[in-house]
Amino acid sequence: ADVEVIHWWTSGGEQAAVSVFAREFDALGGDKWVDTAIAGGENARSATLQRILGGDPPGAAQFNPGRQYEELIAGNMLLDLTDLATKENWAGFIRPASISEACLVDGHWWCVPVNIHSWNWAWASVPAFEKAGVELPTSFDDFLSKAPKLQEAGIIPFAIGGESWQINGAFGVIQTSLLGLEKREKILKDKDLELAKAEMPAVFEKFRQFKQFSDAGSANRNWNDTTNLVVTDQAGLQVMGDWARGEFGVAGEKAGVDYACLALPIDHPTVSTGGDIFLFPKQSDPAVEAAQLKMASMMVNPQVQALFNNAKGSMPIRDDVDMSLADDCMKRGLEIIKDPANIAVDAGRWQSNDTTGQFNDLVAQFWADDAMTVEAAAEQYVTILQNAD
Amino acid sequence: MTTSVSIKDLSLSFGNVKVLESLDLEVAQGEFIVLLGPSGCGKSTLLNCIAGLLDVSDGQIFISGKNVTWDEPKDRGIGMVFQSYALYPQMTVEKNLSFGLRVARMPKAEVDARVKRASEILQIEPLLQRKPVELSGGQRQRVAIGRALVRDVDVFLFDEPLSNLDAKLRNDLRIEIKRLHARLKNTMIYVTHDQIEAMTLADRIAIMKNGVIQQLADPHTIYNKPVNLFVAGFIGSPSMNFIKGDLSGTTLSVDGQANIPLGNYQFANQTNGASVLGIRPEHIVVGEDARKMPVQMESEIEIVEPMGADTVAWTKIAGQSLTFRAAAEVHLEPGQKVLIGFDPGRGSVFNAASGNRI
Amino acid sequence: MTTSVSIKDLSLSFGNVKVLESLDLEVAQGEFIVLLGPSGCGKSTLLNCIAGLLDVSDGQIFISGKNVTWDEPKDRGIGMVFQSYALYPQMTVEKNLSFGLRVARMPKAEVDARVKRASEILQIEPLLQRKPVELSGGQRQRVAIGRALVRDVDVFLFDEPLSNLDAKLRNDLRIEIKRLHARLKNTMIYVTHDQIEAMTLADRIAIMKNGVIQQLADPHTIYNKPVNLFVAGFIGSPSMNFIKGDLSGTTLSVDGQANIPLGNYQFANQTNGASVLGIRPEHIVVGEDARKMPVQMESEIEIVEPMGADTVAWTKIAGQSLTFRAAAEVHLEPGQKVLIGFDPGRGSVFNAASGNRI
Amino acid sequence: MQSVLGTTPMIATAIGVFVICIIFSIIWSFTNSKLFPNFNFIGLAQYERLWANDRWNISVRNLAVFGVLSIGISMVFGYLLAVFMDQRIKQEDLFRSIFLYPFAMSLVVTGLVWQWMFDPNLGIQSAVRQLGWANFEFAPLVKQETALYGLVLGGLWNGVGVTMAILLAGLRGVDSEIWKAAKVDGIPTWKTYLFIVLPMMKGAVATAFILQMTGIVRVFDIVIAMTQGGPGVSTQMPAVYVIQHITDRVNVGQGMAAATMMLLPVIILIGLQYLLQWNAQRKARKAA
Amino acid sequence: MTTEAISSGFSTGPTATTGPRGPKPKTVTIGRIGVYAFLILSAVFFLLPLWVMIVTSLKTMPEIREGHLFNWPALLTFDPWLKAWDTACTGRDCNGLKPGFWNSVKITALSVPVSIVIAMINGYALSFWKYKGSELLFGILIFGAFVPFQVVIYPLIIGLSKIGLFATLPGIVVVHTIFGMPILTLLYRNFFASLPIELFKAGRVDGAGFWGIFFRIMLPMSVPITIVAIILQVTGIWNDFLFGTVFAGRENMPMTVQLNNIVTTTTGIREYNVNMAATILTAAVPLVVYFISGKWFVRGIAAGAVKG
Ligand SMILES: Nc1ncnc2c1ncn2[C@@H]1O[C@H](COP(=O)(O)OP(=O)(O)OP(=O)(O)O)[C@@H](O)[C@H]1O
Ligand SMILES: Nc1ncnc2c1ncn2[C@@H]1O[C@H](COP(=O)(O)OP(=O)(O)OP(=O)(O)O)[C@@H](O)[C@H]1O
Ligand SMILES: [Mg+2]
Ligand SMILES: [Mg+2]
Repeated sequence: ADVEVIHWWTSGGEQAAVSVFAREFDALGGDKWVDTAIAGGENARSATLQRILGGDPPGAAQFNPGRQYEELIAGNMLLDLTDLATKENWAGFIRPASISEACLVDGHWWCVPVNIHSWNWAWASVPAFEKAGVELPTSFDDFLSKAPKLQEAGIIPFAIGGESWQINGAFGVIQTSLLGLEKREKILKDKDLELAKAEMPAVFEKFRQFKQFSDAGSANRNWNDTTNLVVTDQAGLQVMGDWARGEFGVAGEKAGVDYACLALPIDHPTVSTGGDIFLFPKQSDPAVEAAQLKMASMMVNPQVQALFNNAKGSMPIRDDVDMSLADDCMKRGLEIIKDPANIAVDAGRWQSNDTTGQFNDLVAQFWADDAMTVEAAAEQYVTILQNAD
Repeated sequence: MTTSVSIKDLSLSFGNVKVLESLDLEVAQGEFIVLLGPSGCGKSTLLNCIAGLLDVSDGQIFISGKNVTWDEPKDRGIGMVFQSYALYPQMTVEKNLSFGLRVARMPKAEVDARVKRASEILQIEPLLQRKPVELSGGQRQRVAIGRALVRDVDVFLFDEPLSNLDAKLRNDLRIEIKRLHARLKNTMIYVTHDQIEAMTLADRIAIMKNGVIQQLADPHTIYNKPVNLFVAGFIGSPSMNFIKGDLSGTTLSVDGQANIPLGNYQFANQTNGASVLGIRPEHIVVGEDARKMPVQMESEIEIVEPMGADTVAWTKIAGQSLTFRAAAEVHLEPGQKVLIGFDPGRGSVFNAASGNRI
Repeated sequence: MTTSVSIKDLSLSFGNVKVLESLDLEVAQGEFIVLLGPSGCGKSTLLNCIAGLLDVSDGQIFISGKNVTWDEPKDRGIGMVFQSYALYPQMTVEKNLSFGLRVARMPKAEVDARVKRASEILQIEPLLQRKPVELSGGQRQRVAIGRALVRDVDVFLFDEPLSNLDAKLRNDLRIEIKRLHARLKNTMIYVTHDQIEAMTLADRIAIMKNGVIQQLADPHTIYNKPVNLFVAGFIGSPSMNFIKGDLSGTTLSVDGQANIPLGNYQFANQTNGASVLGIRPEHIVVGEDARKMPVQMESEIEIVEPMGADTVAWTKIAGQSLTFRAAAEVHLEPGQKVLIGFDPGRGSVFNAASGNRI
Repeated sequence: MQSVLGTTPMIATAIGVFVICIIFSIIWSFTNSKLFPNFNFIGLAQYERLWANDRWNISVRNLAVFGVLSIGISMVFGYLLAVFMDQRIKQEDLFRSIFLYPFAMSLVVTGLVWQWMFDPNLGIQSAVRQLGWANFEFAPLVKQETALYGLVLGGLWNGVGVTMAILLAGLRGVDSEIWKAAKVDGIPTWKTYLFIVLPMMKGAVATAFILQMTGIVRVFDIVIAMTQGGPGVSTQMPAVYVIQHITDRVNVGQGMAAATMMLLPVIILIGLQYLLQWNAQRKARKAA
Repeated sequence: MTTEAISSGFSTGPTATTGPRGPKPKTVTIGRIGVYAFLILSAVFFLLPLWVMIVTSLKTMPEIREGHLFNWPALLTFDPWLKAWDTACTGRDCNGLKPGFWNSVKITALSVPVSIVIAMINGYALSFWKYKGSELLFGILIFGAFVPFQVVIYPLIIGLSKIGLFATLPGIVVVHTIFGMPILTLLYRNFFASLPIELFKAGRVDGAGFWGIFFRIMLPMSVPITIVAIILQVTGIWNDFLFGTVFAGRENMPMTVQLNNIVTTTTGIREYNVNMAATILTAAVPLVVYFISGKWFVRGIAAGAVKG
């Protein structure tokens, strides 16, 4: 049967990755991968939700781990993958365990995690730091102390794009490194308002320090144009997810020589469990349902995982795959992920999109608006947290 | 005399505005009725009611004896000609003429025959393949008439069919319509505010004001025996002279300055008091002829308007202005003192309060 | 006589279409000139050239002795009144009158004085604070005249100022314009295609056809001594009767059926051959009076049009149709045989080929 | 009857789509609907949250500024263009096409292109700097204070042509005798255009106005393409707020509350107009 | 002409025919220069983005990264155009814009006439066949022109899926018809209101009914305003992205979805030259429509839209 898959993988590298899935699925025989690409996660996800509502659900749909689909689960609109997962013992090999939480709800599997993307990276231009005559930073504070030197050398110390998700991503990383995993979880997961009240002003304070080292053109800048500043050694450092590596690769840069990837926090690196998952909306046709199950199984298959993640530049969801093709940066990531203590669970697991969105708005506003005080920002942060559901 | 169109107790309002109120009108078979009145008096509204283009608020309409009050326009046996011609711009003359017939699914041969006949009558055969934009105003109007003609109906309705044309053409087409009526003998109801048209075409004229028919009579009666001040003033150009005065018995005393004896005026129901004597400009004579008239007076000429065929002069008597018409040969000039005279018996006397003829 | 407006050798073309060609016109100080002609003959075009609203192709225009050919309209000392009134809809009457003056930075007191004077003359003081939509057609036209009046100019130009009004109002305003001219004594150039207006208002009428002035003369001459068939036919309503025949000496032989002696006609330059005798309907008399006329004949009446004040009848002589006018009292009806007569000396004779008066 | 039948699609759309949608929007705005609309009523909570929200308040203010500026400038600029096009210029066709073509581009494309033009490193600023003016600054989108004006400019580029076309059509519809009268009165051309002709073009102005209003109230695409609401939340718009909440933020209740607030002024405006009309009619009736 | 005017100025005739004669000599006034300067400057403003799009689409990526947005490409390349049309990836498939083009044509070709005809009927009924409540309906419709699309999407999805039109070609046509209706109905209503009512009356006397008058008299007369409507709808529908993704169904995804796939990317590489080429290619159809019929646009608007 045909299985229509909605996803937002439309760029060159992403296309290679999604092709792996499609090829492998078609190779299983009998069934066909029908591709519906809609660029932009928001567009693709809305289209999926609206199509489910309209009674014309796709066979599979890409999402990010989070709570956006929890009503679909509650409304019994998704295919229950528990039997398959039990049979194949997904719980046994999917690691870190925390990423399966996105799909394993109340003992039932409702989706398939396919990869891990971590935000906790800083990308530095080695020549830029050389030019400024300083070593690569060893911590955020260290970076902030060296930034003026970079500035003197005509280099943008801190490269960031103005889209709110970029700002918020960087903010999250800084927050994690300042608070540590434990406090972070207390605040974001357990909604410990007191702790937030106590800790968040410092985070905002720190975050604001970075702003003076960014450039005027940052507003509205795409992340890859920002990365390009690092690639071309115009900027010193960018905090961005592991997908930024692709930009360096395309430009023919070599890790360690032309650029450096710093896992954050540098003293005690963690990996955040962003990434992609696939939902399988319920279908009326049993043949399609069978195909959906086959597809789910295929996605976690070790060989497919290897091929897919190598193409995508992301980390696989299981240990036992061949990632020998991976570059140094990824290898370092794979190293870190081995220890469950290094896992920073994606905040989207704990917060609704609505709450995340409000945090995004707040952080973006704080970043752009110098008139907004640290106290005001922290206060709003607490309010959002308080009202979060 | 059979009745062709009969309107009974017709009322029509737009929202709260009453345009027609309890109007009655009987039109005989083959009669040419002209509805005449100032702008906005409801002439077009009445015509549209007859045509079925407006829904009446109350009353009934009969055409050829049939109650058509609720019938569609096409089923009423009427044809209509509009002021703006209302030709279908995208169709040729022929298509314009045959449109209604084709809509009614009439056999092609019959359609052609009718179009042929109508275009012969109106002499528009050479124009059949043209579009309205390629026609002159007069030709357009003829086509518009043709469109009514082909429908072969009992009653023709005209809504100011000539008022978009220039004077010369208007004259010509007026004659043509008259000839057409003489030839076809249909009933025609014709709206205009041109009195020449009304006078020359009508068998009877209905003078309307504010949705009420003031007088319905043949042109001669309307002109010479208007029933009230409005009709008297509305008809005639230059318009009737009105001399205000106080009537007692058969003497009209004007401002105490002059007394006009109305001895040979035939009162219908004489009432004393404030009255108005109406006298038409052409019934006032000047110079030697004036001496023969029952009423004579000296007066000074103020303005002279030579009209070619005749001359109109303006003067004053007892402080009230007076117009009279003289032959073009009579020499008149402003400032000149002349003797004028008239026969009140040819005039009309109205009660000033009610405005009605007495 | 000083010249007020003088047009020399004026030509104007729109692209390839020549609308005016080598036109000359001299207008005396204080004269009232009417430009009369069929639609599209170039009347408005000529007026716009005088006003400076159209750039001439060739020729010169002088106003009050000054060559204004290249001057802006506002510098020509003219005021203009338009058919569509062209009032500024969003301004009150007062603003409409004063706008031009204020734009010219005239002192406020002076502006007020002029507006006051103009509105007194035109009796529109009570309307000063209204907007054009709140005025009747006649009032609007008066304001439009006022706008020319306040400019205190030597020459007034009118482009069919009354043709949007109904008959009654047209009559009234015509008189007003006449009074205005009598009072102000400005030069006025007035475009119309209504001959009554032309006849009554003009000191001299210029009859135009295809951009050429056919005849420029006082109304009496135009009416009684038209220079060619066009002018003869254009002026007069009902229009002049034309009897085609063959002229030899002083006898016009009509189709061999009748001979009309033209003994008492004053030829200007007699030429034999195909000719046309023009005779006005009001110069044909009927019944006993006809016996006194040099030409008499029996004829049968075809159509009768009672006009109220008088009656127009249609008949035929020697196969050619003839209209005549009789008093309303004369009883005429279709089919009736009557004796008609006329005096050819009051008619006009034209050469059929050239159309010119002979 | 035929008429009712013929306009079934209109009836269906007006009642079946707009009325029902609006009613449901209003109902849902009182619920805590998330991904799927539900009927768990929570009173005015959504509205309280809405008006306590910085971003919403900024959005409303932005819309007001954006609307007034866009319509104002578009009318002025459009009218100027129309007036200048009316000067019997050569190549009128060419100019008209040039002014109109941006309307054929979608707002997404418009936003994208202008975002580039305004990019300090890529766009006009850097181009001018490369010409030698090293301190030239023109990058409205990167500053909170100016980003909104950048949006206005992009929107104008897209829509002014249509305003121009409508106003030009209106200009050409003015009675030529008015022009002549003004010329004879010695009124300078610009005054004629401004004080006489413009007030006579109510119909054209109204059409242009309605067309723009619909675009402005719903402004979304161009914001997303140009600034995504940034820097910060300085160019957020109500429609963006509504749409984000209905879709990605899966908070339909909040989105609908915002939508209801957006429709409120329109309802009031239309109601007011009906009231005025009714009043005028009543007056006319009294006068008659 | 001017020389003639001058020479006649010097002639010393017997009459006073000296001074200006003939047409006023045309002098280049400051005002005139100003008019052209303003128009040309405006034209530059309107053309600049198009210029940027074109030159960018002809540059190579390295050259784009250097900046110089307005410069003509140092190294002219047409590859971006080929890629955009033929090989750019829009998900798994890498066939460029090509496949969506025909979908867009299909959607536009169906939606434009349907939406226009329906709006035309509305305008016609609202002008000549008013019924109780018709004005109110029109008011609601105009009101609907201000409703953000997404607010209406949920009920529409539910409604359309109830009648089985969700995610089908007829479904997207219905959606475009609904959202085009307010403005188009307004246009047509104003247009028909400006026609002489006598035409309608004549039609009725001739026996034509609602449809007869519509099809045989009014429809052929509404060419000018229909051109305006076509231009508005072609651009609107062709450029639509939102409704296309939701209502068209997978097989009918319009070109804009693919354009979006090429141009937008969250975490991928951006190729600006390809983006620009794709953008121009996508805008080509409405642009062509403009350039062909733009001349009639102003006239069409004059025929209807400017009446109050
Ligand atoms: N559709 C309408 N709605 C409201 N009032 C109307 C309507 N049509 C006509 N009227 C009013 O009805 C009255 C009569 O109008 P009608 O058109 O019958 O006048 P008329 O005598 O034909 O005038 P005219 O000589 O100007 O054609 C006028 O006062 C007019 O304002
Ligand atoms: N702007 C123009 N372009 C081309 N031809 C024109 C223009 N204006 C007038 N004409 C032509 O010039 C001729 C004279 O027009 P003009 O308006 O002067 O006539 P008119 O005598 O005033 O007629 P009317 O009595 O109808 O007003 C007409 O044939 C007309 O078609
Ligand atoms: Mg009427
Ligand atoms: Mg004229």
